[in-house]
Amino acid sequence: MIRVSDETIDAPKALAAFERDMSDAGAIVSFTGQVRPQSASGEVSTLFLQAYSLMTESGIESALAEAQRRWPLSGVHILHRTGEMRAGETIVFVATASKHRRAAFEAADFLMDYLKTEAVFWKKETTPDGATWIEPRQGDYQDAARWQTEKVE
Amino acid sequence: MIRVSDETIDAPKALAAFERDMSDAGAIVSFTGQVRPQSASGEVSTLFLQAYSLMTESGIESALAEAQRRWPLSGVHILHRTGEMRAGETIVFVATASKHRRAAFEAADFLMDYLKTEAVFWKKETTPDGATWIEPRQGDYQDAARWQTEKVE
Amino acid sequence: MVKVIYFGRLSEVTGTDEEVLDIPEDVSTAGALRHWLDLRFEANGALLEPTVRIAINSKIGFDETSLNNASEIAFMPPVGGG
Amino acid sequence: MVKVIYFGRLSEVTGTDEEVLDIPEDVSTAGALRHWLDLRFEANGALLEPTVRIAINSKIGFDETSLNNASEIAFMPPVGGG
Repeated sequence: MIRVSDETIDAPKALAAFERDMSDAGAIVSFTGQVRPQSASGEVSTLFLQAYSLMTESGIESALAEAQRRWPLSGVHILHRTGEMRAGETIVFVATASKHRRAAFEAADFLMDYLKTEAVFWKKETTPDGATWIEPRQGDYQDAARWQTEKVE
Repeated sequence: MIRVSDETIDAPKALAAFERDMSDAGAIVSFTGQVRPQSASGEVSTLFLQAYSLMTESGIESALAEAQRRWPLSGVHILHRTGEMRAGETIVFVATASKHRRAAFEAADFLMDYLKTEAVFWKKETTPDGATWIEPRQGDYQDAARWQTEKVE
Repeated sequence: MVKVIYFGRLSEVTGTDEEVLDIPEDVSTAGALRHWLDLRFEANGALLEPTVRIAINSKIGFDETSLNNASEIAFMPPVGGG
Repeated sequence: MVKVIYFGRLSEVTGTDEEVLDIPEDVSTAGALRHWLDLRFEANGALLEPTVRIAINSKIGFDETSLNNASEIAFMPPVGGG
């Protein structure tokens, strides 16, 4: 399940629902990404995320299909926030379930790399210095590039 | 925080408490391991886990210290069940928090490898064929061995 | 009439998130539209940067892509994930 | 008097999870205790297997480790995680 919306994300509640559905899987990994109170440019009062709905969702769907091709997954749950958020609020929640814990870990890691580097989002950070659109960081691209060179079991 | 006990584990509730404490971290990874309804020897009616309290806990503490040495972690939460469990019940819950999502993923993965291969537990599975003590599997040792050879960033 | 959307920092260059435009007939490709709008907004090349991609009806286009049947055109600066 | 614990499948060999024992004076090392108990339970070597470790007061010992001051001794088959 993929949801991209400006609704608040309740990660523990999402995990509870996912675990109920996936009670046969054995291994469940979740990732919660929250707005950090500090960024390179100081204290963050708000983060604004903009999506281009159809393109953002179809991009995530492709990444999900790729994850399902690479790993034996029982299920995946992806929630992504858009709009304005404050420090501590959840931006993204990804949960993966598999019979194999290695598959659950690697698929969650892979999906997060996609969501943090290639997904169709634009990001504006407001600090005491004002509002700035954040451009992609080099480190993020390196994370995503891992999946092209690494041998995947 | 480490807890080894025969109390039921409510993973989403544990995640909620952990996320409240770690609201500055940015990246939170959780792993939930549940009793699988099927094993190599058939349908599992119960799984029984035995710990040797002091040794089990000090072993987990050492693994946690090692994880904290290797990765910049804001916090770690480990819950491990003992006693008798049924299919679908949670055996283990591990959550890690860090400013860096790579650190959170790798530390959770590392701790799970320890808990699933080296931790001081003995495991008895009851299937229609009767009760069997489960000996360590080769694949589990291979997972744990990754951390000796792999370059850790 | 075509809806044109400016994502991310481009909305600050153009002063608008989106607008509905009557595009002149001789502006018939995505590349021509870039130039026409860059002049119109006095954007000093911000809409011409090669890292700024254009989507036509939610599909990535190129400078030579025709605007025939375009109902929604988006100018997309580099995406950086969420 | 010493508490002796048999973990995992060893409890099926010995028929008990734990017991309190009066260990003879000449059984003064962990290795001697292995042999004495293996005979006592007619365990056919199950307590002698090198993969079965002995913990004395919650610390791993070796065959030559003395049982002086031992208040709790555990026989531990290979651990396999949870």
